[in-house]
Amino acid sequence: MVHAAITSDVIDPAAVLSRVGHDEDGAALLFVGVVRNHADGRSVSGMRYDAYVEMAEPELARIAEEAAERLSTDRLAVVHRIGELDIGEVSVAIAASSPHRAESFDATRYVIEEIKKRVPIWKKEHYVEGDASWVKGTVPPGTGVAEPGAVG
Amino acid sequence: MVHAAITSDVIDPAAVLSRVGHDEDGAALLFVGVVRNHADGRSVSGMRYDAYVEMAEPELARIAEEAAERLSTDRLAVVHRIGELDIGEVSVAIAASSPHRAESFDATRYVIEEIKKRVPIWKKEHYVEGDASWVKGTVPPGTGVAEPGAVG
Amino acid sequence: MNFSVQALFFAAYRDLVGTGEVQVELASGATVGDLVHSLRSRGAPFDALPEEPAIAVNRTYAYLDEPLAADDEVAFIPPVAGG
Amino acid sequence: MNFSVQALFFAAYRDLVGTGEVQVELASGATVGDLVHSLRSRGAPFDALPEEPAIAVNRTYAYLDEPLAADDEVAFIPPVAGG
Repeated sequence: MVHAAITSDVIDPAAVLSRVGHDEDGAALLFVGVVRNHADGRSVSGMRYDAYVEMAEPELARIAEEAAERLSTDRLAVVHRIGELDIGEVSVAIAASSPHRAESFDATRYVIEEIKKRVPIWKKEHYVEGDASWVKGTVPPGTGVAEPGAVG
Repeated sequence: MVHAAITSDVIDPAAVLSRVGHDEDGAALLFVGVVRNHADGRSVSGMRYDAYVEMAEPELARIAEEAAERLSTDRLAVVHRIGELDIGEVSVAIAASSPHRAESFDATRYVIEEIKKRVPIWKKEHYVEGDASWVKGTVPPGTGVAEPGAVG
Repeated sequence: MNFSVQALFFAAYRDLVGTGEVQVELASGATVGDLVHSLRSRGAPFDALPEEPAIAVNRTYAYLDEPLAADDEVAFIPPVAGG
Repeated sequence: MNFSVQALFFAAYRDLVGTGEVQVELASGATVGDLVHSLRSRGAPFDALPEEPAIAVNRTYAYLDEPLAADDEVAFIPPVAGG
Protein backbone atom coordinates (compact mmCIF):
# COMPACT_ATOMS: atom_id res chain seq x y z
CA MET A 1 0.00 0.00 0.00
CA VAL A 2 1.37 3.41 -0.97
CA HIS A 3 2.36 5.44 2.08
CA ALA A 4 3.18 9.15 2.21
CA ALA A 5 3.62 11.25 5.33
CA ILE A 6 5.11 14.43 6.75
CA THR A 7 6.39 13.97 10.30
CA SER A 8 8.14 15.91 13.03
CA ASP A 9 9.43 12.65 14.53
CA VAL A 10 12.84 11.11 13.85
CA ILE A 11 12.71 8.95 10.69
CA ASP A 12 13.92 5.35 10.92
CA PRO A 13 14.92 4.43 7.33
CA ALA A 14 14.71 0.69 8.07
CA ALA A 15 11.08 1.15 9.14
CA VAL A 16 10.30 2.92 5.86
CA LEU A 17 12.01 0.10 3.94
CA SER A 18 9.98 -2.46 5.85
CA ARG A 19 6.77 -0.89 4.46
CA VAL A 20 7.64 -2.26 1.01
CA GLY A 21 8.49 -5.74 -0.21
CA HIS A 22 6.37 -8.58 -1.50
CA ASP A 23 6.94 -12.23 -2.46
CA GLU A 24 6.71 -11.13 -6.10
CA ASP A 25 9.46 -8.53 -5.73
CA GLY A 26 13.11 -9.20 -6.53
CA ALA A 27 14.34 -5.69 -5.77
CA ALA A 28 13.87 -3.04 -3.12
CA LEU A 29 15.43 0.40 -3.01
CA LEU A 30 15.76 2.87 -0.16
CA PHE A 31 16.80 6.48 -0.62
CA VAL A 32 17.77 8.47 2.45
CA GLY A 33 18.22 12.25 2.44
CA VAL A 34 20.44 13.48 5.25
CA VAL A 35 21.41 16.92 6.57
CA ARG A 36 25.02 17.47 5.53
CA ASN A 37 27.61 19.72 7.13
CA HIS A 38 28.30 21.96 4.17
CA ALA A 39 26.53 23.92 1.43
CA ASP A 40 27.94 26.20 -1.24
CA GLY A 41 31.28 26.25 0.49
CA ARG A 42 29.89 27.16 3.92
CA SER A 43 29.93 25.04 7.06
CA VAL A 44 26.42 24.11 8.13
CA SER A 45 25.50 23.30 11.74
CA GLY A 46 21.89 22.27 11.22
CA MET A 47 18.78 22.70 9.12
CA ARG A 48 15.22 23.76 9.81
CA TYR A 49 12.50 22.26 7.61
CA ASP A 50 9.16 24.09 7.37
CA ALA A 51 6.16 22.87 5.43
CA TYR A 52 2.68 23.92 4.45
CA VAL A 53 1.65 20.59 5.93
CA GLU A 54 -2.01 20.66 4.86
CA MET A 55 -0.87 20.90 1.24
CA ALA A 56 2.50 19.12 1.42
CA GLU A 57 1.00 15.85 2.61
CA PRO A 58 -1.55 15.44 -0.23
CA GLU A 59 1.06 16.65 -2.76
CA LEU A 60 3.48 14.02 -1.44
CA ALA A 61 0.72 11.42 -1.70
CA ARG A 62 0.07 12.40 -5.33
CA ILE A 63 3.77 12.02 -6.13
CA ALA A 64 3.79 8.62 -4.43
CA GLU A 65 0.79 7.52 -6.50
CA GLU A 66 2.45 8.68 -9.72
CA ALA A 67 5.61 6.82 -8.75
CA ALA A 68 3.61 3.68 -7.95
CA GLU A 69 2.20 3.82 -11.46
CA ARG A 70 5.75 3.86 -12.87
CA LEU A 71 6.65 1.09 -10.46
CA SER A 72 3.61 -0.99 -11.46
CA THR A 73 3.31 -2.07 -7.84
CA ASP A 74 1.84 -0.30 -4.81
CA ARG A 75 4.96 -0.97 -2.74
CA LEU A 76 6.14 2.57 -2.26
CA ALA A 77 6.63 4.60 0.92
CA VAL A 78 7.87 8.13 1.51
CA VAL A 79 8.28 10.05 4.76
CA HIS A 80 9.51 13.66 4.99
CA ARG A 81 10.66 15.20 8.23
CA ILE A 82 10.02 18.77 9.39
CA GLY A 83 11.43 20.78 12.29
CA GLU A 84 14.97 21.39 13.48
CA LEU A 85 17.46 18.74 12.30
CA ASP A 86 21.08 18.18 13.24
CA ILE A 87 23.84 17.14 10.84
CA GLY A 88 23.39 13.48 9.91
CA GLU A 89 19.67 13.41 10.70
CA VAL A 90 17.35 11.97 8.07
CA SER A 91 15.19 14.55 6.28
CA VAL A 92 13.49 12.16 3.87
CA ALA A 93 13.30 8.41 3.28
CA ILE A 94 11.82 6.80 0.17
CA ALA A 95 11.42 3.07 -0.35
CA ALA A 96 10.09 1.08 -3.30
CA SER A 97 10.01 -2.56 -4.32
CA SER A 98 9.20 -4.28 -7.61
CA PRO A 99 9.69 -7.58 -9.43
CA HIS A 100 12.67 -6.12 -11.35
CA ARG A 101 15.19 -3.53 -10.19
CA ALA A 102 14.84 -0.90 -12.95
CA GLU A 103 11.38 0.13 -11.79
CA SER A 104 12.46 0.56 -8.17
CA PHE A 105 15.39 2.76 -9.19
CA ASP A 106 13.15 4.80 -11.47
CA ALA A 107 10.30 5.26 -8.97
CA THR A 108 12.56 6.20 -6.07
CA ARG A 109 14.41 8.73 -8.18
CA TYR A 110 11.11 10.14 -9.42
CA VAL A 111 9.83 10.73 -5.89
CA ILE A 112 12.89 12.65 -4.70
CA GLU A 113 13.05 14.77 -7.89
CA GLU A 114 9.35 15.64 -7.69
CA ILE A 115 9.54 16.45 -3.98
CA LYS A 116 12.18 19.04 -4.77
CA LYS A 117 10.05 20.53 -7.56
CA ARG A 118 6.54 20.53 -6.15
CA VAL A 119 6.10 19.90 -2.45
CA PRO A 120 5.68 23.08 -0.34
CA ILE A 121 8.59 22.43 2.00
CA TRP A 122 11.38 24.90 2.74
CA LYS A 123 14.65 24.66 4.57
CA LYS A 124 16.73 27.16 6.43
CA GLU A 125 20.43 26.46 6.80
CA HIS A 126 22.06 27.34 10.08
CA TYR A 127 25.72 28.14 9.57
CA VAL A 128 28.55 27.46 11.98
CA GLU A 129 29.18 31.24 12.09
CA GLY A 130 25.74 31.71 13.67
CA ASP A 131 23.75 33.17 10.78
CA ALA A 132 21.10 31.35 8.76
CA SER A 133 19.41 31.56 5.38
CA TRP A 134 16.60 29.97 3.43
CA VAL A 135 17.88 27.54 0.81
CA LYS A 136 17.31 28.79 -2.74
CA GLY A 137 14.43 26.74 -4.08
CA THR A 138 12.48 25.93 -7.20
CA VAL A 139 9.29 27.59 -8.40
CA PRO A 140 6.67 24.83 -8.50
CA PRO A 141 4.95 24.12 -11.82
CA GLY A 142 1.26 24.95 -12.16
CA THR A 143 1.52 28.54 -10.99
CA GLY A 144 2.40 30.31 -14.22
CA VAL A 145 5.41 31.81 -12.49
CA ALA A 146 8.56 31.23 -14.51
CA GLU A 147 11.30 32.64 -12.33
CA PRO A 148 11.69 32.79 -8.56
CA GLY A 149 9.84 35.98 -7.62
CA ALA A 150 12.42 38.51 -6.54
CA VAL A 151 11.93 39.35 -2.92
CA GLY A 152 12.10 43.00 -1.77
CA MET B 1 35.82 2.57 3.85
CA VAL B 2 34.80 0.44 0.90
CA HIS B 3 33.46 -2.93 2.02
CA ALA B 4 32.81 -6.00 -0.15
CA ALA B 5 32.00 -9.50 1.09
CA ILE B 6 30.48 -12.84 0.17
CA THR B 7 28.65 -14.44 3.09
CA SER B 8 26.61 -17.50 3.90
CA ASP B 9 24.94 -15.65 6.78
CA VAL B 10 21.60 -13.83 6.60
CA ILE B 11 22.10 -10.26 5.32
CA ASP B 12 20.71 -7.40 7.41
CA PRO B 13 20.22 -4.53 4.91
CA ALA B 14 20.15 -1.92 7.70
CA ALA B 15 23.58 -3.09 8.84
CA VAL B 16 24.92 -2.68 5.30
CA LEU B 17 23.40 0.82 5.12
CA SER B 18 25.00 1.69 8.44
CA ARG B 19 28.45 1.06 6.91
CA VAL B 20 28.05 4.19 4.79
CA GLY B 21 27.21 7.79 5.68
CA HIS B 22 29.37 10.74 6.64
CA ASP B 23 28.77 14.28 7.87
CA GLU B 24 29.61 15.48 4.35
CA ASP B 25 26.96 13.29 2.73
CA GLY B 26 23.46 14.48 1.92
CA ALA B 27 22.28 11.23 0.32
CA ALA B 28 22.47 7.51 0.99
CA LEU B 29 21.08 4.73 -1.15
CA LEU B 30 20.44 1.09 -0.34
CA PHE B 31 19.67 -1.55 -2.96
CA VAL B 32 18.34 -4.90 -1.79
CA GLY B 33 18.08 -7.93 -4.03
CA VAL B 34 15.53 -10.47 -2.84
CA VAL B 35 14.53 -13.99 -3.90
CA ARG B 36 11.17 -13.66 -5.61
CA ASN B 37 8.48 -16.29 -6.01
CA HIS B 38 8.34 -16.38 -9.79
CA ALA B 39 10.62 -16.49 -12.84
CA ASP B 40 9.76 -16.77 -16.52
CA GLY B 41 6.19 -17.64 -15.66
CA ARG B 42 7.08 -20.43 -13.24
CA SER B 43 6.45 -20.50 -9.49
CA VAL B 44 9.71 -20.52 -7.55
CA SER B 45 10.03 -21.97 -4.05
CA GLY B 46 13.63 -20.99 -3.34
CA MET B 47 17.03 -20.29 -4.79
CA ARG B 48 20.49 -21.72 -4.30
CA TYR B 49 23.44 -19.36 -4.79
CA ASP B 50 26.86 -20.87 -5.51
CA ALA B 51 30.06 -18.90 -5.89
CA TYR B 52 33.71 -19.38 -6.74
CA VAL B 53 34.32 -17.55 -3.49
CA GLU B 54 38.09 -17.17 -3.83
CA MET B 55 37.54 -15.25 -7.07
CA ALA B 56 34.10 -13.71 -6.40
CA GLU B 57 35.23 -11.80 -3.33
CA PRO B 58 38.16 -9.96 -5.00
CA GLU B 59 36.04 -9.37 -8.12
CA LEU B 60 33.31 -7.86 -5.93
CA ALA B 61 35.95 -5.72 -4.20
CA ARG B 62 37.19 -4.47 -7.59
CA ILE B 63 33.65 -3.51 -8.58
CA ALA B 64 33.20 -1.72 -5.25
CA GLU B 65 36.42 0.24 -5.82
CA GLU B 66 35.33 1.21 -9.33
CA ALA B 67 31.97 2.34 -7.97
CA ALA B 68 33.66 4.34 -5.21
CA GLU B 69 35.61 6.18 -7.88
CA ARG B 70 32.32 7.13 -9.59
CA LEU B 71 30.92 8.06 -6.19
CA SER B 72 33.97 10.17 -5.34
CA THR B 73 33.66 8.95 -1.76
CA ASP B 74 34.75 5.69 -0.13
CA ARG B 75 31.31 5.20 1.45
CA LEU B 76 30.26 2.07 -0.39
CA ALA B 77 29.39 -1.38 0.92
CA VAL B 78 28.24 -4.55 -0.83
CA VAL B 79 27.45 -7.96 0.60
CA HIS B 80 26.36 -10.97 -1.47
CA ARG B 81 24.82 -14.05 0.06
CA ILE B 82 25.45 -17.66 -0.97
CA GLY B 83 23.72 -20.89 -0.01
CA GLU B 84 20.06 -21.91 0.05
CA LEU B 85 17.66 -18.96 0.24
CA ASP B 86 13.92 -18.86 0.78
CA ILE B 87 11.50 -16.50 -0.96
CA GLY B 88 11.91 -13.01 0.45
CA GLU B 89 15.45 -13.58 1.70
CA VAL B 90 18.07 -11.01 0.77
CA SER B 91 20.62 -12.18 -1.81
CA VAL B 92 22.53 -8.93 -2.11
CA ALA B 93 22.63 -5.53 -0.39
CA ILE B 94 24.48 -2.50 -1.74
CA ALA B 95 24.77 0.83 0.06
CA ALA B 96 26.44 4.09 -0.96
CA SER B 97 26.49 7.64 0.33
CA SER B 98 27.71 10.89 -1.18
CA PRO B 99 27.35 14.66 -0.82
CA HIS B 100 24.77 14.73 -3.66
CA ARG B 101 22.22 12.07 -4.62
CA ALA B 102 23.12 11.50 -8.28
CA GLU B 103 26.40 9.82 -7.42
CA SER B 104 24.80 7.43 -4.93
CA PHE B 105 22.17 6.37 -7.47
CA ASP B 106 24.84 5.91 -10.14
CA ALA B 107 27.28 3.96 -7.96
CA THR B 108 24.66 1.63 -6.51
CA ARG B 109 23.29 0.86 -9.95
CA TYR B 110 26.81 0.27 -11.27
CA VAL B 111 27.56 -2.30 -8.57
CA ILE B 112 24.45 -4.41 -9.20
CA GLU B 113 24.88 -4.30 -13.00
CA GLU B 114 28.55 -5.30 -12.78
CA ILE B 115 27.84 -8.09 -10.29
CA LYS B 116 25.50 -9.63 -12.84
CA LYS B 117 28.09 -9.34 -15.61
CA ARG B 118 31.34 -10.33 -13.92
CA VAL B 119 31.18 -11.96 -10.51
CA PRO B 120 31.43 -15.79 -10.58
CA ILE B 121 28.17 -16.47 -8.77
CA TRP B 122 25.42 -18.77 -10.03
CA LYS B 123 21.90 -19.47 -8.93
CA LYS B 124 19.70 -22.49 -9.19
CA GLU B 125 15.96 -21.96 -9.07
CA HIS B 126 13.88 -24.49 -7.18
CA TYR B 127 10.38 -24.68 -8.61
CA VAL B 128 7.20 -25.37 -6.71
CA GLU B 129 6.76 -28.48 -8.92
CA GLY B 130 9.94 -29.93 -7.39
CA ASP B 131 12.40 -29.57 -10.24
CA ALA B 132 15.24 -27.06 -10.41
CA SER B 133 17.42 -25.36 -12.99
CA TRP B 134 20.43 -23.05 -13.21
CA VAL B 135 19.44 -19.54 -14.12
CA LYS B 136 20.62 -18.55 -17.60
CA GLY B 137 23.56 -16.22 -17.05
CA THR B 138 25.93 -13.85 -18.80
CA VAL B 139 29.35 -14.69 -20.23
CA PRO B 140 31.80 -12.50 -18.32
CA PRO B 141 34.00 -10.10 -20.30
CA GLY B 142 37.74 -10.76 -20.49
CA THR B 143 37.47 -14.36 -21.64
CA GLY B 144 37.21 -13.92 -25.39
CA VAL B 145 34.05 -16.01 -25.33
CA ALA B 146 31.23 -14.21 -27.11
CA GLU B 147 28.28 -16.50 -26.61
CA PRO B 148 27.35 -18.80 -23.75
CA GLY B 149 29.19 -22.01 -24.60
CA ALA B 150 26.61 -24.59 -25.62
CA VAL B 151 26.59 -27.43 -23.14
CA GLY B 152 26.49 -31.05 -24.36
CA MET C 1 -20.28 42.41 -3.10
CA ASN C 2 -17.06 42.16 -1.15
CA PHE C 3 -15.74 38.92 0.27
CA SER C 4 -12.76 37.94 2.34
CA VAL C 5 -10.06 35.31 1.91
CA GLN C 6 -7.29 34.04 4.14
CA ALA C 7 -3.75 34.71 2.91
CA LEU C 8 -1.02 32.41 4.27
CA PHE C 9 2.72 33.10 4.27
CA PHE C 10 5.47 30.52 4.63
CA ALA C 11 9.22 30.42 5.11
CA ALA C 12 10.96 33.45 3.53
CA TYR C 13 7.61 35.17 2.85
CA ARG C 14 6.55 34.69 6.43
CA ASP C 15 9.83 36.20 7.63
CA LEU C 16 9.26 39.06 5.19
CA VAL C 17 5.74 40.03 6.29
CA GLY C 18 6.23 39.06 9.93
CA THR C 19 3.09 36.96 10.13
CA GLY C 20 1.79 33.64 8.85
CA GLU C 21 -1.77 34.69 8.14
CA VAL C 22 -3.77 37.75 7.09
CA GLN C 23 -7.45 38.22 6.25
CA VAL C 24 -7.95 40.20 3.06
CA GLU C 25 -11.20 41.77 1.83
CA LEU C 26 -11.62 41.75 -1.92
CA ALA C 27 -14.15 43.10 -4.41
CA SER C 28 -16.46 40.73 -6.23
CA GLY C 29 -14.72 39.03 -9.15
CA ALA C 30 -11.25 39.47 -7.67
CA THR C 31 -8.52 37.11 -8.84
CA VAL C 32 -5.32 35.80 -7.24
CA GLY C 33 -3.48 38.65 -8.98
CA ASP C 34 -5.87 41.20 -7.45
CA LEU C 35 -5.20 39.78 -4.00
CA VAL C 36 -1.43 40.10 -4.50
CA HIS C 37 -1.87 43.65 -5.75
CA SER C 38 -4.18 44.57 -2.87
CA LEU C 39 -1.72 43.23 -0.29
CA ARG C 40 1.31 44.90 -1.85
CA SER C 41 -0.48 48.25 -1.95
CA ARG C 42 -0.82 48.12 1.85
CA GLY C 43 2.84 49.18 1.86
CA ALA C 44 5.55 47.83 4.19
CA PRO C 45 6.09 45.04 4.88
CA PHE C 46 3.71 43.64 2.26
CA ASP C 47 5.23 45.59 -0.63
CA ALA C 48 8.31 43.38 -0.18
CA LEU C 49 6.34 40.41 -1.56
CA PRO C 50 7.06 39.63 -5.21
CA GLU C 51 4.66 41.00 -7.83
CA GLU C 52 4.16 37.50 -9.21
CA PRO C 53 4.61 34.97 -6.43
CA ALA C 54 3.72 31.30 -6.78
CA ILE C 55 0.31 30.80 -5.20
CA ALA C 56 -1.80 27.86 -4.07
CA VAL C 57 -5.55 28.27 -3.69
CA ASN C 58 -7.17 25.80 -1.33
CA ARG C 59 -3.97 23.72 -1.37
CA THR C 60 -3.65 23.47 -5.15
CA TYR C 61 -1.23 25.50 -7.25
CA ALA C 62 -3.03 28.27 -9.13
CA TYR C 63 -2.39 30.91 -11.79
CA LEU C 64 -2.61 34.63 -11.05
CA ASP C 65 -5.77 34.99 -13.14
CA GLU C 66 -7.70 32.41 -11.11
CA PRO C 67 -10.87 33.96 -9.58
CA LEU C 68 -11.24 33.76 -5.83
CA ALA C 69 -14.29 33.02 -3.68
CA ALA C 70 -15.23 33.71 -0.09
CA ASP C 71 -13.10 31.94 2.51
CA ASP C 72 -10.54 30.71 0.01
CA GLU C 73 -7.18 29.76 1.53
CA VAL C 74 -4.57 31.55 -0.57
CA ALA C 75 -0.99 30.51 0.20
CA PHE C 76 2.07 32.49 -0.89
CA ILE C 77 4.60 29.80 -1.81
CA PRO C 78 8.28 30.75 -1.90
CA PRO C 79 10.41 28.59 -4.22
CA VAL C 80 10.22 25.12 -2.66
CA ALA C 81 13.24 23.23 -1.33
CA GLY C 82 12.20 19.91 0.15
CA GLY C 83 14.29 16.77 0.20
CA MET D 1 58.47 -31.30 -19.81
CA ASN D 2 55.00 -32.07 -18.61
CA PHE D 3 53.30 -30.14 -15.81
CA SER D 4 49.98 -30.39 -14.06
CA VAL D 5 47.26 -27.88 -13.32
CA GLN D 6 44.12 -27.98 -11.23
CA ALA D 7 40.84 -27.66 -13.16
CA LEU D 8 37.81 -26.40 -11.17
CA PHE D 9 34.15 -26.79 -12.15
CA PHE D 10 31.25 -24.73 -10.83
CA ALA D 11 27.47 -24.75 -10.96
CA ALA D 12 26.16 -26.25 -14.24
CA TYR D 13 29.64 -27.43 -15.26
CA ARG D 14 30.12 -29.13 -11.93
CA ASP D 15 26.77 -30.90 -12.35
CA LEU D 16 27.87 -31.87 -15.85
CA VAL D 17 31.20 -33.47 -14.98
CA GLY D 18 30.11 -34.76 -11.56
CA THR D 19 33.07 -33.28 -9.70
CA GLY D 20 34.40 -29.91 -8.63
CA GLU D 21 38.05 -30.54 -9.25
CA VAL D 22 40.36 -32.52 -11.54
CA GLN D 23 44.16 -32.61 -11.90
CA VAL D 24 45.23 -32.43 -15.54
CA GLU D 25 48.70 -33.18 -16.91
CA LEU D 26 49.73 -31.04 -19.87
CA ALA D 27 52.69 -30.84 -22.22
CA SER D 28 55.12 -27.97 -21.95
CA GLY D 29 53.77 -24.80 -23.61
CA ALA D 30 50.12 -25.84 -23.22
CA THR D 31 47.48 -23.09 -23.26
CA VAL D 32 44.02 -22.79 -21.71
CA GLY D 33 42.62 -24.05 -25.03
CA ASP D 34 44.88 -27.12 -24.88
CA LEU D 35 43.59 -27.91 -21.40
CA VAL D 36 39.98 -27.70 -22.57
CA HIS D 37 40.79 -29.91 -25.56
CA SER D 38 42.65 -32.41 -23.39
CA LEU D 39 39.78 -32.70 -20.94
CA ARG D 40 37.10 -33.02 -23.62
CA SER D 41 39.06 -35.79 -25.33
CA ARG D 42 38.78 -37.90 -22.16
CA GLY D 43 35.23 -38.59 -23.31
CA ALA D 44 32.13 -38.69 -21.10
CA PRO D 45 31.35 -36.75 -19.02
CA PHE D 46 34.04 -34.22 -19.97
CA ASP D 47 33.08 -34.11 -23.63
CA ALA D 48 29.86 -32.41 -22.51
CA LEU D 49 31.84 -29.28 -21.61
CA PRO D 50 31.68 -26.50 -24.21
CA GLU D 51 34.55 -26.24 -26.70
CA GLU D 52 35.06 -22.61 -25.75
CA PRO D 53 34.04 -22.09 -22.14
CA ALA D 54 34.77 -18.93 -20.18
CA ILE D 55 37.88 -19.59 -18.09
CA ALA D 56 39.64 -17.95 -15.17
CA VAL D 57 43.31 -18.69 -14.50
CA ASN D 58 44.42 -18.07 -10.94
CA ARG D 59 41.16 -16.19 -10.28
CA THR D 60 41.43 -13.81 -13.22
CA TYR D 61 39.45 -14.17 -16.45
CA ALA D 62 41.67 -15.44 -19.27
CA TYR D 63 41.60 -16.04 -23.01
CA LEU D 64 41.90 -19.50 -24.53
CA ASP D 65 45.35 -18.75 -25.92
CA GLU D 66 46.80 -17.91 -22.51
CA PRO D 67 49.77 -20.18 -21.68
CA LEU D 68 49.54 -22.21 -18.47
CA ALA D 69 52.17 -22.99 -15.85
CA ALA D 70 52.59 -25.67 -13.19
CA ASP D 71 49.98 -25.59 -10.42
CA ASP D 72 47.77 -23.02 -12.14
CA GLU D 73 44.18 -22.97 -10.89
CA VAL D 74 42.02 -23.11 -14.02
CA ALA D 75 38.31 -22.53 -13.37
CA PHE D 76 35.56 -23.36 -15.86
CA ILE D 77 33.06 -20.49 -15.45
CA PRO D 78 29.49 -21.05 -16.65
CA PRO D 79 27.65 -17.84 -17.60
CA VAL D 80 27.42 -15.92 -14.32
CA ALA D 81 24.13 -14.99 -12.63
CA GLY D 82 24.75 -13.18 -9.37
CA GLY D 83 22.53 -10.54 -7.84
